[in-house]
Amino acid sequence: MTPLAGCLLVSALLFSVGLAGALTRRSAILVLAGIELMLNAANLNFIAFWRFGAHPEFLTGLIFVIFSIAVAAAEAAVGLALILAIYRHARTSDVSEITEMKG
Amino acid sequence: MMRPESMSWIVRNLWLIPALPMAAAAVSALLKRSERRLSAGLAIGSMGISLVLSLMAFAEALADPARRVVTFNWMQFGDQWVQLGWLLDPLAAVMLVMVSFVGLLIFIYSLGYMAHDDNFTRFFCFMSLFAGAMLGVVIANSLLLLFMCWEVVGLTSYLLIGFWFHRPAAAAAAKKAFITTRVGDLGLLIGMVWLYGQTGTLLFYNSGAGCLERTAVAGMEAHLTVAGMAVSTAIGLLIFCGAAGKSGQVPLHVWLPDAMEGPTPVSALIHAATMVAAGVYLVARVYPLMSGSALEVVAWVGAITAIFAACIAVAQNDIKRILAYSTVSQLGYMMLGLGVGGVAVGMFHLITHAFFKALLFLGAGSVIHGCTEDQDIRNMGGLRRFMPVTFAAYACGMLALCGFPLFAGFWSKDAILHAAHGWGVSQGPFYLGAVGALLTAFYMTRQMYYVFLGQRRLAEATVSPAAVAAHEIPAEQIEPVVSARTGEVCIIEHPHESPAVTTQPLVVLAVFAVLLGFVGTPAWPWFQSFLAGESAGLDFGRFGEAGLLPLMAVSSLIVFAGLGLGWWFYGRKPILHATDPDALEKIQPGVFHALANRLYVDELYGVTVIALTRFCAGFAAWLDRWIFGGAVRIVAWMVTGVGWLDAGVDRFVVNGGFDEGCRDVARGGRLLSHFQNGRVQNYLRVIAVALVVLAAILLWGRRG
Amino acid sequence: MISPGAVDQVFVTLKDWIVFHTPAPLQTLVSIVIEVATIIVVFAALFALATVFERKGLGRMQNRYGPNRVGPFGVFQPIADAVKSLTKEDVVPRAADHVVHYLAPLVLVGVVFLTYAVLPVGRNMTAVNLDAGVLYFFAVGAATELAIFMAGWSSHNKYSLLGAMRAIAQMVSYEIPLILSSVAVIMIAGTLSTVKIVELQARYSNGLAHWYVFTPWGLAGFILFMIAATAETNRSPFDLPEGESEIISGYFIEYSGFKFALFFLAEYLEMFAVSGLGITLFLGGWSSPVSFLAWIPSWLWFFGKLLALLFAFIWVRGTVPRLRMDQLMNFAWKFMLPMTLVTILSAGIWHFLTVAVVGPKPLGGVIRWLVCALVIFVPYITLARVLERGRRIEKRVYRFAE
Amino acid sequence: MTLPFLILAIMTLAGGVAAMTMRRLVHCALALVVSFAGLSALYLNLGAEFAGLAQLLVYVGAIAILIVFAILLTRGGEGEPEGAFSPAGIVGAVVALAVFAVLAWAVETSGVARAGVTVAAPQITMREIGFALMQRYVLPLEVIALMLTAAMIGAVILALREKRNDSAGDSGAAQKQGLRA
Repeated sequence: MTPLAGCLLVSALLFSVGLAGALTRRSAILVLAGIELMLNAANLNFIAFWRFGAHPEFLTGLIFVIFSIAVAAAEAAVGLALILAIYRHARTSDVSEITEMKG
Repeated sequence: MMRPESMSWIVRNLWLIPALPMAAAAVSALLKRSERRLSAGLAIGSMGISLVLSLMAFAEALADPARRVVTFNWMQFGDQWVQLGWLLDPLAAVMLVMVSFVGLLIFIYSLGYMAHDDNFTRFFCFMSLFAGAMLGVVIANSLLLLFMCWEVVGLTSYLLIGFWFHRPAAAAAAKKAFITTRVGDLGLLIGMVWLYGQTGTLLFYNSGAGCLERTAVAGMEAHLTVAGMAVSTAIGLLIFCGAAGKSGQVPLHVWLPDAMEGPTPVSALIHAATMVAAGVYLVARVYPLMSGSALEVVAWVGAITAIFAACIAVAQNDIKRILAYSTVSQLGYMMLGLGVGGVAVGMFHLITHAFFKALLFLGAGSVIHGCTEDQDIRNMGGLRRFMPVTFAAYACGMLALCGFPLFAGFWSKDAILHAAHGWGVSQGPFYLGAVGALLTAFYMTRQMYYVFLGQRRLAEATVSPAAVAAHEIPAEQIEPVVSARTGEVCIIEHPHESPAVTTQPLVVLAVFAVLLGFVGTPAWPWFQSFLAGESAGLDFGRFGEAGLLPLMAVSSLIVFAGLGLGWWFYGRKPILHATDPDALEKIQPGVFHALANRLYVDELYGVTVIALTRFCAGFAAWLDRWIFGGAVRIVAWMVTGVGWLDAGVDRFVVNGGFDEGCRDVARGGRLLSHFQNGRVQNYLRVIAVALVVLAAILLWGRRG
Repeated sequence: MISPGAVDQVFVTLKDWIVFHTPAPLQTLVSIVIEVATIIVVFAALFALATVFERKGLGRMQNRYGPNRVGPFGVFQPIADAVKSLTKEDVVPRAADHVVHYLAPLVLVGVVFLTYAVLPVGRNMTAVNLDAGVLYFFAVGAATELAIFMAGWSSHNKYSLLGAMRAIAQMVSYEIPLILSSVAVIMIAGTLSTVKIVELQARYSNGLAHWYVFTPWGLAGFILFMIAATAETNRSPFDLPEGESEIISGYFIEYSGFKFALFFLAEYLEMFAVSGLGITLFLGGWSSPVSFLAWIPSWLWFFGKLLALLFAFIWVRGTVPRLRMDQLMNFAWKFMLPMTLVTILSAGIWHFLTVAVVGPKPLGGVIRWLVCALVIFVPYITLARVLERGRRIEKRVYRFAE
Repeated sequence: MTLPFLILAIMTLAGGVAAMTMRRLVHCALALVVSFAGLSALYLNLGAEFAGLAQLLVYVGAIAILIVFAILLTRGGEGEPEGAFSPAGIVGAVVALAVFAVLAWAVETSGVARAGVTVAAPQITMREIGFALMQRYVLPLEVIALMLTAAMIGAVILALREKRNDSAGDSGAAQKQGLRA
């Protein structure tokens, strides 16, 4: 197996783990954590393709990951603030109980 | 393009003119509400400097009327640089001076007018932003930059119309203005994109490579598109859409009268003098794009707007609304002038109109202020006695607007009518314009009689004795009378003249309303030749041009006829009570009501455009709920249980019958809607399964 | 006669000699082990020394002797302390989360030691010359917050949890001015490598070193950096997370024996590390301030500066009273953050005020200095006045006492 | 495939699995940190120094702390541990497995598993990254800056919004207590 394929497989596994968490866990925070894991798996792919791609000197994958990390920070901040707001409102952070848009 | 170093200081630093008011707006946006003096000082100071700079630019253009442009790289998209820039030519110079001068006067006027408003700081912030954006529109040498400033102008217009947003009418008017102008701007945007697609640049002038220069325009004229139209014509018409929206041309005029919900200085600045003129200016700016058939459209739209709005103005009772319709009508004249006579004709009317309409609006503001915020002309009357300065200034503005001989409006309107008369395509616009002039004189006379002349009709505002005792109201403004209704003695407050800070701008503007026309008379067409980059000499012989003097005589006659008609209806017998029906209403109640209801355009839009939008929204909602939502449900169903489908099919087969089947399907749908249960993870699961299915299909397909 | 250069490089030479005499396959490993071991030993010893130093220093400031029983002048006190903490019973609360409780001090100490990897303690004496050294320092340092959270949460004690929350909030808030004040240096130096930053400062003109602290933005940045560093290491007057009068001992309240000693060690190590970074960024690292003192070995300069900063820490602790939580947060967000942004602005102006703009050297340099100082000073005065204006000293109201 | 890569990959995955399966939320968060740290080490191993350190700084230094705070503020730290295994959980796991199978299949069929050649790690200096960010990618950078500002404001507003009501409720309760006293 080539290093690229190894990276891709690790990333696929990480993605699936994150997805499994996001699908099964009831705590909204853990769902968010699962999504973060999926995002990280995607980042790993970018890094791997950049590293083993044809033109690493163009930095495209690397820069993409840097931006992606910045976006993830924003996403986590807003997501967690949302969870807090919902928790204050509904007194729970269990996603299977938060099913109403009205409140 | 000249090298920047070789240009004079003012050309290189032309950007300062819009930048200063914008900077003032930015600073006063950060100020606290209590910093009233500072924010007003910033706004007026920056506007004053802008005026000085504008005058310098004007002098520069006078000295050398050649067009000078400065471009700079703005932003890189991939390999291409988007360029922006500014330009100085006589057209821009004239507009600069007009906008900054009128703006400055209105700022000073607002000091008095808004003095008691809580949000004084915010007001000046918005006004400065508006002025900056408007000046940006004027100097832009790139359709993109113009469009950006244009949208800022639209935004501030929205903010200012809705300045008193706690009044539902103001909020609704702001929304209406914003949405209506957006309709036009959509056309402008499409035109802009198309223009970029055709020429690859949005710079107007760029030493031969700009989109308004010969090579680009010739290329676009040679290229035909739908219905045999040249591309340049199509683009010109699209850009005209934007101009029509902003300048309130039929059929997008509906927002302008409603916009009078804003504070009066706003009405004056935005909706009379500058912003609405932006549309006219835009058409003048992209004039090279406007080939014959596009100009025909412009002329016809202008003529129809002129007469249409003038008709409606006849039957309005709100002092500002009359002026608003008058503005729409005059904007129609400007468009007509652009369409039939060229840039100079339209722009001349734009400039003169800016001054006398600002004057009229500010006068109306003064009247409203004096009458304790009442805007209904039926409740006024006889104000000449109480507000002499306002009356005199207002009369000047009114005569200028009517086109009374030798006043500013006379020369500019006459130039338009003359051009329309000589138009080769059709005589229709000329007659429409002439009738419009008659109506203009008529409704303005009506307004004068209602507001200033005759006798006082207001159920006068009573004031409490305590306020009198506390000397809150000057003694000369109050008068004890016996109330006709109750028989008691009460103290009434007279309308009062506004403070000097309000009347001084009026006087200045009045001087301009009288005299400004003389820069563009046929004998000395200085303005027209300045725009064309030539010099003009005084030559009374030009009056001898064929048909000119007779036409002037005819138009004067029309004005006198309008004034006479007005006197006949409203001046002969004084109007005694506020509740009396209008003189016109007595003769033709049906027509009057139709006009008073603005010819039902809003209602027409209500049952057509808005209803259509509602219907579309409803349809989309239906589509979303039933078609797309149904699709989602079906997918969910496929995933989670084929069993239900089986059961449904079973029952369908066993029970037979089409009706039964239908009922089952309905029941199945209801059942499926349980899967639309708001649980995020269900949705996520469906997405994941869809991903698996899609990827599997792709991979399977590629396998061979 | 031994040349100054040889003395300067004596440790480097020694390491090279040892590595040279080991079998080839093991050379990399041995080199790493030597570096790591040196760092651990030297800084742990410095920790021991610093405890005595601090206790005696504080004692002198409070008109008493401090420890003076073990050894001459009490210098062997740390050994006694070490023996005591090693032999004490290690109490773990029953409700605690045992694994996390056990891991927290280890993670903390480990992470802090990791940051030393990029500190240049002398010429050619940097464990890892990373291209992104400063970034590495902050990235690894960020993990200490997590260790503190682990300690606070796993103890299952509300005081420790409160202490941990306070500590994290404080560290997150002060991390921003800490990093931003370094950004000015990074901008001017044009590199993130600690080694290169020091080399850039180790140049001399007119006998004076090019330390960044000699520039107006560097001086302001250094002061801001050290304030933020004090808060970042939870030192007095920012020691709210362990404010005895409120939450007893904060996040390590449930730790005893050697684990407690590890927390203690970590706190001092953090202080050394962040001081070391401050020295590297602003005080010219191992370089001497004036060229005629350059013969003194570089590592002596570094540790001399470190001890001086340590003394400053002790002095501040003995002088300034503890802040309140709201004062702490207001200070970070309303004062530190704007001021660090101003220093960055000033550094940018410094960069563009080249000789071509301000004129030739002696006068131009002074103008440049004054302009940049003004850029910092005016916002400082304005900000201070604005912050003072809203404050009214009122009668204290005890909300919960009535 | 080198040994460090394997170790780091296992560390990352183990952290991820632990984060998604442990019962106490705080443990999950800590396991998540292990996963993030492993990933950042993987980046470093792949020669992406800046991305790795940024990952460490942002994920371990900020996002993990945020998550921990959120857990404590929603009382997840002391509440009853939730059960991870349920029918829905098994379905979710199966779906995730299917996703992995498809992804692995894609990797397998795409040819990178066999054809790729190992190239030397590119030598990228911080300076080049800085220039790339400030020149070619300056527009995205500005957009990101704007977006971060917006996100910050949004998060603050979201987190603050109902606080006023809460404090109003508190003062109401205090008033009631005062009345009772």
